Amino acid sequence: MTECPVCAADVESKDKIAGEVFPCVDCGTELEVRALEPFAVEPAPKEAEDWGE
Amino acid sequence: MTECPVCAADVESKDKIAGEVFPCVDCGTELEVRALEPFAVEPAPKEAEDWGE
Amino acid sequence: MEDLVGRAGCVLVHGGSESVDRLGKELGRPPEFYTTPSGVVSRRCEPAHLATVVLALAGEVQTSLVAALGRRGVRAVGLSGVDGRLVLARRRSNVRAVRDGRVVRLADDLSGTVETVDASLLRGLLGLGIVPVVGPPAVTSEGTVVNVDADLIAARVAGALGAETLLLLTNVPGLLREPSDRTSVVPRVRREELPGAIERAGGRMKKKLHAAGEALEAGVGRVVIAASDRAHPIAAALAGDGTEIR
Amino acid sequence: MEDLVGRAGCVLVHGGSESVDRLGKELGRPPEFYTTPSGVVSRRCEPAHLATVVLALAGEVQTSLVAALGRRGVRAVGLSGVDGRLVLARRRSNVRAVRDGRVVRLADDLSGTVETVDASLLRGLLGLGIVPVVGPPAVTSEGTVVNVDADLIAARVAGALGAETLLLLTNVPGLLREPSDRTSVVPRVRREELPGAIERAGGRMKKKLHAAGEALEAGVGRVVIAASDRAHPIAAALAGDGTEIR
Repeated sequence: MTECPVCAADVESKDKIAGEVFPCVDCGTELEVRALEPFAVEPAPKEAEDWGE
Repeated sequence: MTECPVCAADVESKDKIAGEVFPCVDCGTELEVRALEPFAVEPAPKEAEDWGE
Repeated sequence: MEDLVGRAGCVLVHGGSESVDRLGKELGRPPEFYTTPSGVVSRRCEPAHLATVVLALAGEVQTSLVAALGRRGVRAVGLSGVDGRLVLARRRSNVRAVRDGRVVRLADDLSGTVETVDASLLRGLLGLGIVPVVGPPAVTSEGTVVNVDADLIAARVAGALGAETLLLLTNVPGLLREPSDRTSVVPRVRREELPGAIERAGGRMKKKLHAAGEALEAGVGRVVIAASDRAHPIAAALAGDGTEIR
Repeated sequence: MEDLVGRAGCVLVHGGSESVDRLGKELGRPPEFYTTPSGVVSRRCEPAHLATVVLALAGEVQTSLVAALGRRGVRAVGLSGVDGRLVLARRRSNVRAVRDGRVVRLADDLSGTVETVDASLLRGLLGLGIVPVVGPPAVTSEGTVVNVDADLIAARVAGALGAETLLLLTNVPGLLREPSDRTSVVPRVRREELPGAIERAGGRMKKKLHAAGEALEAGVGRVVIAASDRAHPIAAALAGDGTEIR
């Protein structure tokens, strides 16, 4: 468990995978799993999705 | 068996190895084994031996 | 290759994913692919893959192209986008893939998009009578080496030099109305029809059309997508034997 | 690397046998060595090894050197001897080895000796404010790519440009009177003493002294053999902190 860096809501680590991008259940900010042990999240970059190479 | 390309003397293939450089027993020209099957020789290049890389 | 002999003011831009993939397998790190959330399938460009790209393109492909041109009397010099900071790119920081049904960000991805091409180095070499042979990778303003699409390099090189024509030579004779029918070449695509054509196209052709658009936007006179596997591919393409976009 | 910042009129010549050997092992083709009839131990340069040299030097080493220089604000361009036919070499056709007690000729060997360096390309790049980063391989007049000794490329590049000084930076502080004693640096070798020094030296140092002789013969003012593994290797070597040969 950790906190959303934007609205401080609880963020569940259960069955998250490394690098996963998901919305905060409270404020909807897109968060990214930066580490699993210890569980840490950060706001995901906002840029539009790019072409594949 | 083949012939020396310079003096036509017989050149024995027995226990020669591919690429081997050796003198013709008759005229002394440096010969090189270009193939074993069939056995073929040619005069070896004359340049001085070079530095290794 | 013979087609380049005697042609002044040419720049050759190359890719080489076959060489990259073959070398990757030889090194025991075959290419990995991922699917973006919007369904585009792309080659993963983690650090090990970028190293393979550098070896294969800046090393093998470029040296053999330059040597082959040299044997035909064409004085060529190989450049990657890193050389003289020829191709400045922005590293993609938001590359996402679908993994086990989840969306993940590929934080170690080292692919980029072309931002600018520095024409001064190319003009300098062209002024010496040299044919620049340019290929990926490129470099970011901070100096990070990143992989970029060769067709996009070609588009930006052509734009930076104010080229009259950009030829995108490939293994199909042009944009095909019916992808399985090599005789169904669309002879002409007007600039305003390009977005629709990009929409309908798939795979490599989608990227070539995308690059063609970027080239026109950068001021290139026309783009021709034509076949590379024939006797005089350059002469034929210049004569419009393919899909001309302007 | 910092030492190059702000220095005009520099050409950087590199080898990279560690990278070549490492990549060779990764590709499952580790380097093979042979002994010439006169006892010199050398690296075999059959076609597969040459391919490894091209990948490692023209690909990996050169791209990382150019990128590292770029991060320090030094605009560099990587060139192999094939680029613009910068380094013309003669392929060695008489490379001999001792095998099972016999002398054999290595007919598939692709090593060569440097014949000429084309200074015009280097001057053109220097004129654009660019630092050329040059490395093996080289090319024969027929267009065959061959491997050549990097120190000899350096000697000939310095000669072709009429350089005042050639620095041969290496992992020892200079020619050592006692090879095991790093403090026994011979400060000065006069040109006429060089043949004797070459005779007494072994391994890489023999080749560096040989290259120094070629450089002086090509008109270079002085050669300094000095240590590379220190803070400001170029400044120190220019100040003569090593073995100066003139």
